[in-house]
Amino acid sequence: MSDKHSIPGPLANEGLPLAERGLFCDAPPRQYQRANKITEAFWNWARAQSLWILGFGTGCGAIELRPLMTSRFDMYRYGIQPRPTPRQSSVFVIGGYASVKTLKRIVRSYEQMMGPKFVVALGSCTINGGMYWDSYNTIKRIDQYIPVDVYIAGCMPRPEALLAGFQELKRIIRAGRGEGQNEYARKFEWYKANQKQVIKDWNMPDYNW
Amino acid sequence: MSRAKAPYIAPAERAAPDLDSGKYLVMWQGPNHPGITGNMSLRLVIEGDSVVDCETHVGYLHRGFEKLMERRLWMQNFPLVCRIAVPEPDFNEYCYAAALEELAGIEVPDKAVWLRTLSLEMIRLASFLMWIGGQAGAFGHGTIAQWSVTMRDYVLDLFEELTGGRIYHMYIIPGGVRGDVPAGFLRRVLETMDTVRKNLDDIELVMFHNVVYKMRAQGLGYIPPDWVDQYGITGPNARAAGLPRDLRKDLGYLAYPRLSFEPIVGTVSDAFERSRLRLLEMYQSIDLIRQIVDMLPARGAFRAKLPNPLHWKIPAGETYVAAECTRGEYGFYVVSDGGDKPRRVAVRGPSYTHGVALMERLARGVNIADVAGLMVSLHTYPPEIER
Amino acid sequence: MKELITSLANRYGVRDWKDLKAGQAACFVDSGRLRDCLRWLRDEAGYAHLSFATAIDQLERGVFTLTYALRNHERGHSLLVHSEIDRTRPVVDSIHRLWAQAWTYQREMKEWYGIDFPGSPRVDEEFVLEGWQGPPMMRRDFDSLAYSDATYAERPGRASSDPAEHMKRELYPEEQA
Amino acid sequence: MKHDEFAAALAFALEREQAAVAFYADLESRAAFAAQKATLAEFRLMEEGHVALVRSLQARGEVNLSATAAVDLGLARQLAADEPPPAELDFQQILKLAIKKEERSGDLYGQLAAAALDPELREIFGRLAAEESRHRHYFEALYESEVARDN
Amino acid sequence: MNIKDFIAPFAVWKRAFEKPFTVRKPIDERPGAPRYRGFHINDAKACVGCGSCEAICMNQAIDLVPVAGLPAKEGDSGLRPRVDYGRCCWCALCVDICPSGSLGMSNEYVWVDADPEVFRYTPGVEAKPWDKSELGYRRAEGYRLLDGQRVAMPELDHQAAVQSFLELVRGYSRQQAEREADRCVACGLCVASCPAHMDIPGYIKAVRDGQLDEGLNLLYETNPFPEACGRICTHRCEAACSIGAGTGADGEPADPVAIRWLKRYIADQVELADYGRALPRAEPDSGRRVAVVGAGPGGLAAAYYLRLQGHAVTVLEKDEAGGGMLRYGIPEYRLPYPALDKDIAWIQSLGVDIRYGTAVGVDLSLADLAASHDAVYLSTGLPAPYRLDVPGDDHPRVLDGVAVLAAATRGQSLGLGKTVAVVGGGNVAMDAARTALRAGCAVDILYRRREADMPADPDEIREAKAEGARLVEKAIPLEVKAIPLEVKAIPGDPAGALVAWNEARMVQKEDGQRPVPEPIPGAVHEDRYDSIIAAIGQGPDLAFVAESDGIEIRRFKPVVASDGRTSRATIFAGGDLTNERKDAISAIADGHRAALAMDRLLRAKGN
Repeated sequence: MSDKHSIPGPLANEGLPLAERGLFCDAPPRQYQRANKITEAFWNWARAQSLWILGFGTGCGAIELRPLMTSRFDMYRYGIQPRPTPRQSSVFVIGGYASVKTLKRIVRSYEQMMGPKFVVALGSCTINGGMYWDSYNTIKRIDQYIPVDVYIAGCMPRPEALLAGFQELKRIIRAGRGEGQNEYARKFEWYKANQKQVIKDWNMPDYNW
Repeated sequence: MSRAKAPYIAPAERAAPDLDSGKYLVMWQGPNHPGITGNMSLRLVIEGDSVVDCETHVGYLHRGFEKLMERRLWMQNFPLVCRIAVPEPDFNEYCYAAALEELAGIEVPDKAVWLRTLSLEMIRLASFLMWIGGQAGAFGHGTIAQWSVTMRDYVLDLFEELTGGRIYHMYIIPGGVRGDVPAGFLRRVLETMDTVRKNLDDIELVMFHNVVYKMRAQGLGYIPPDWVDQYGITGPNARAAGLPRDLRKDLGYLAYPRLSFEPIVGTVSDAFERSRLRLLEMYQSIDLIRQIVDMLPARGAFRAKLPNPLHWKIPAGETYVAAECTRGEYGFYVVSDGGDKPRRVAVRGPSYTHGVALMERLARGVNIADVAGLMVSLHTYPPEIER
Repeated sequence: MKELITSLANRYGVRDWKDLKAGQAACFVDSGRLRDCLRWLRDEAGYAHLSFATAIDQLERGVFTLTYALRNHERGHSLLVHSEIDRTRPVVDSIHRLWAQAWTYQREMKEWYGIDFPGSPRVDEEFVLEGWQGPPMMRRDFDSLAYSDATYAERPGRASSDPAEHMKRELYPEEQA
Repeated sequence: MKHDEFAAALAFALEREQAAVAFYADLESRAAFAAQKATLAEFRLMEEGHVALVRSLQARGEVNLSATAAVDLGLARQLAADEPPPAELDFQQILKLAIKKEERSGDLYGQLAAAALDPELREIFGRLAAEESRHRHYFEALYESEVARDN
Repeated sequence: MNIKDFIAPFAVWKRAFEKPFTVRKPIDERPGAPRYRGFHINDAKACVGCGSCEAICMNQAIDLVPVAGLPAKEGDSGLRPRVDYGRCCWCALCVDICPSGSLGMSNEYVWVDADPEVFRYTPGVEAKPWDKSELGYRRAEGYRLLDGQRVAMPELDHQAAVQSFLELVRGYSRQQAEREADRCVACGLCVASCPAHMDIPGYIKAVRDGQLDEGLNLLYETNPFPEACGRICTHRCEAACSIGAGTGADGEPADPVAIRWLKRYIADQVELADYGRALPRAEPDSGRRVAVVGAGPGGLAAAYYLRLQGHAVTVLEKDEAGGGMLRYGIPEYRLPYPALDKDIAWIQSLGVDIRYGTAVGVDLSLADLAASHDAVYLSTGLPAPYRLDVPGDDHPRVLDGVAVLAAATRGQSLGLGKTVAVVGGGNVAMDAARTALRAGCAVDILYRRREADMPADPDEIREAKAEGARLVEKAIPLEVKAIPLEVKAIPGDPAGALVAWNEARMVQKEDGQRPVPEPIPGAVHEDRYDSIIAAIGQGPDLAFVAESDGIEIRRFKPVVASDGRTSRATIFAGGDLTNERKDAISAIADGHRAALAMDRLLRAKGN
């Protein structure tokens, strides 16, 4: 967590009323500091065993999470479960297309999630716009706005494909390649600029953690 | 009677509470909230633990369908429309196809009429099954969803077999349907119906004879009968208030006039009555599916010949085609200016009235713990509100 | 039905009645008499259910066509009431007191077409959009693709060839058009 | 095989090719228009090429031609021979002349091969016959594609 | 509230003893349904690269990309669809519309990757694990988005047709034409196959939209013989048409779009008097003079395009009317003279001067012509018939096919007798046979190879047979013999001849070459015919070109560059004389190309 008394960065919550700026932190995110190799490997193993999904159905993809959460596909046995708030979650499933209005919430939710955090993007819409490629209200590439660890092809991807995606994510985490969070910190200004380019009424904090 | 929890209040213009008074707290529910169906949010003003005022905020799922449809060829809209209401794509497909057929003067083969009816009735069942899990879950009863979502999945398996898709079936294409039933399919439909029915019996027992559910749902979100027209309420929400309005009967579209069923009507439209009525409609759907399987013609064309989809022009005209989906009146208003693309397509989703205007009204006076249950009891799907 | 057509014509100058299909008709009324006409239809003619209300941009003619779909449940009849308003001065009477959900449709039309309904609750608030700075997007002169291309980044690397052009390049490049 | 037998065989072949050159040259000199003349000249040049080929065989002292005969398209046997050639030669007739000439040469070498007692000599004539068959095939194919298109 | 409401919920517990719903290994145990719309597969060999998939795709998910090892060729653009799974919505409309039926979908649905750039591929070209998938979405039987059946062309029935020289094909009505034009997907595969590279999708669109003036204008951009070509073109475009690449809803091979009939429809619908409304007029006079030798389609096409550029054009024609083989080689029932006259009349209306009855080499020499004009175009065609080349082919009853057709054109008596043998399998043979049928003869067509090998248009063969011609396949003519006196017993019987022919079998002698008919020893037949029409091919008559004209000729063909230029800079040649195709449309294309090249030459000279 960043230090509240550090010098404000270049993006100091300008979108907020003056009175509210103090409610949020004012420094950009920092990269994760790795522990020694053995400890880190153990942690990665542990992280991979408990993927807690933020229960935020951002698009049509949410509909296939329902079967996954229930008895037929039962994702709990894989250590995957939904959580109601970003603070408790480590995996963000972007369920397809994201309208600008939702993107705003996606950004905030992503930033509020505790690290290490990972993003799984579903379907065509997150890769290159999908069937809403010419819509005025949906973005085409989610990776312009938040880093993505795994993509799952499909429209919609079936629950089985989602499970395959989570297994892949686990492999990535175990191998220590789940770098999304660090990437976000590294290219923070680039991400912010992209976000602000499409979210025209930027009225939220730049630093959400 | 315990249902007096929500006394009758005439719909009126809302008086905004004075937020500066210090009596109230503004609380957002959604879009990221487990009790919200789909992706929408409610701005609640609460006093203590009861809601004083509710404002709905929609548009998180707005993709601009109606604009996009004006940019696409008539046939190209066929894959697009089903995305408007994710849990019930087939109604979009049917309404769109039927509107085009009406405007272009195309006769749909009888076999396709039956297959469309089958498809619509199956998705009604699947959609209700998904809803009932949510309804029980909203009152803290998680078990039901474990059963019902699986039952829905069994129905989706049937769809997958018939149409090649689980969620987006893209089966009802203008002119007919895209394929005949596979060998042995009808037998599997009947088997699945038996399984679902058996589970519905269990659900009825543990949900509708459950003291917790009864106490929380009864009296919640009471809709007086005279609101039905005032708010444009349709479907089970209206039928629960005692009005026998069912477009399957009233419009007599597809093969419904040839099936035997009666609209299911309730007495007092509150959350409990509405959910009980939907349970009965699930039984009704199973019955209708069995009838359809019995009467489905074995032979015959399943699609009429259409012009080349790449330059299909539809004569100028307008039509409004509606069908009875699980939530009520689902309709497509299609206007053609004689060109190869629609001039205007407007989609009328029942959630639009139930989920926004009615929800804002009904939420007043409700305990915040019941807001989710109330919303689910209106059975709304946000994607069809904002399109 | 004849009776209805005659009284609508006499009372509100309703014209161009057209039976679209069994159980559905369309008619046209001047925008100034629209609200009264709808009220009469609701109260006196049994068209108590408002299915939806929407607008169509007739860019070429410089008007918006408003469409109100009413249904008479007793008669099993639907009526599409049309009215036209000037595209440059798109203002029309609000019907939010006639139907309790009408204000949502009006809010939608305000946001999507820029049609104003004075007095309608929250009509100036954003409806489905947020932070939108473009023109009302359902107007036909708003180009969704151009906006999307200008606003949202696309994944690069796509290119397509036209078969006829490609074959010309490959098989008879020397020939002029 | 004796050396002089080899020399005699090749001398015979040379003589035949030279006669062919002379035959085309004679026709060429009597050609009425440019098209005739150009075609006859082309065929004469081919025959001159064959003369050079035989000369090179003589110089090398061995016949290293392929022994594989070309496919028989059967035209030579079907075409009616016009002897002597008519004055107004068109392409069909020139081609036919050429086919017939190559056929006769091939037949002759074939007969010589059959008559030869020495296996090596038989081999030489066999190879010469094969060579002529390839020439024949060339003209036959030309006839098929240019003249008998519709047949 | 009763006691049941407290007890009933405990019924949940009975489920504890039931078999759980849970699928043990979801990823492995649940293949997609047999119809599942999974990832795309494409039979790259069957695909013709027409791009209908790209056109129908509402997501713009499909690009057509060149593929190594698949060169463009007639009827195949060499492009293949590349799918972007950042766009696809798995609706399978691409599968439904695919004219060749090459596209399908596997029932495979798991594709996970950390790299978003990988979700694009060319099915059938880039190997994927699901390429061999047997299951997955295919079009249902009897279901197609495109109509595989051509709008039937109204025709005279064969019984009636053979009674007269009335035009067989009636032409489309407006409604029929628009319906047929609707079948086109405007892929443009046909354009490359047309020797003249006509804008086929363009004029078909004009038919669809009812813009016939526009259509006529498009036709004349590359072809001033739309009436003629609309009837007798060899329509290689239709062989290339993607709509004909697969099977129709009935499982039968689909019909290509009737491109030729649509061309005819446009030309037929616009009256000659209205041509001026649609078509360009000639440029102001350039002061340059061009001579064209031969008023066939190629010569007149060259004349038309030269005249449009403002050059003075004189066409020299040895016959008494224009059109060349279109008039003298094609029977009236296929190309009525008024239609041909209409095409020629428009060309003449621009100021092209045609001198009939003037033979170069007889009435004036090529050298004179070249001296008095700035450029000369030779399009003399192939007027000289090749002989049968069997013993006895000089028998008086052995007639030449082209001569028979020309006699029919001129209205002369044919004197064929009652029984006719036509030797050959080309269009001339079919035309001669059908002309003989109309003269009341019984007709046998003797052909050395099989029906499938015949170079004639399949329609012609079909119609000739339908009209009553007997096709004798694999018959090698051996000899024509006079009939011995003792056989000719019946007095008044016209003098016929005996045809000796040998039954053949087809032998594949060389790989990659077509099989060769080989006589079956002993299977020799002798049949008597009143006339024998030889139609084995025609050659050029180049007697008018002297060596001093300086035109290089090889094997009876002037040597020309791709634009028709001979070795002499101001003399161009084209049409049947030089090209391999030897059909009207190729001659027209040659004429057009040469006209453009000559125009450049003349303009360069002017400066």
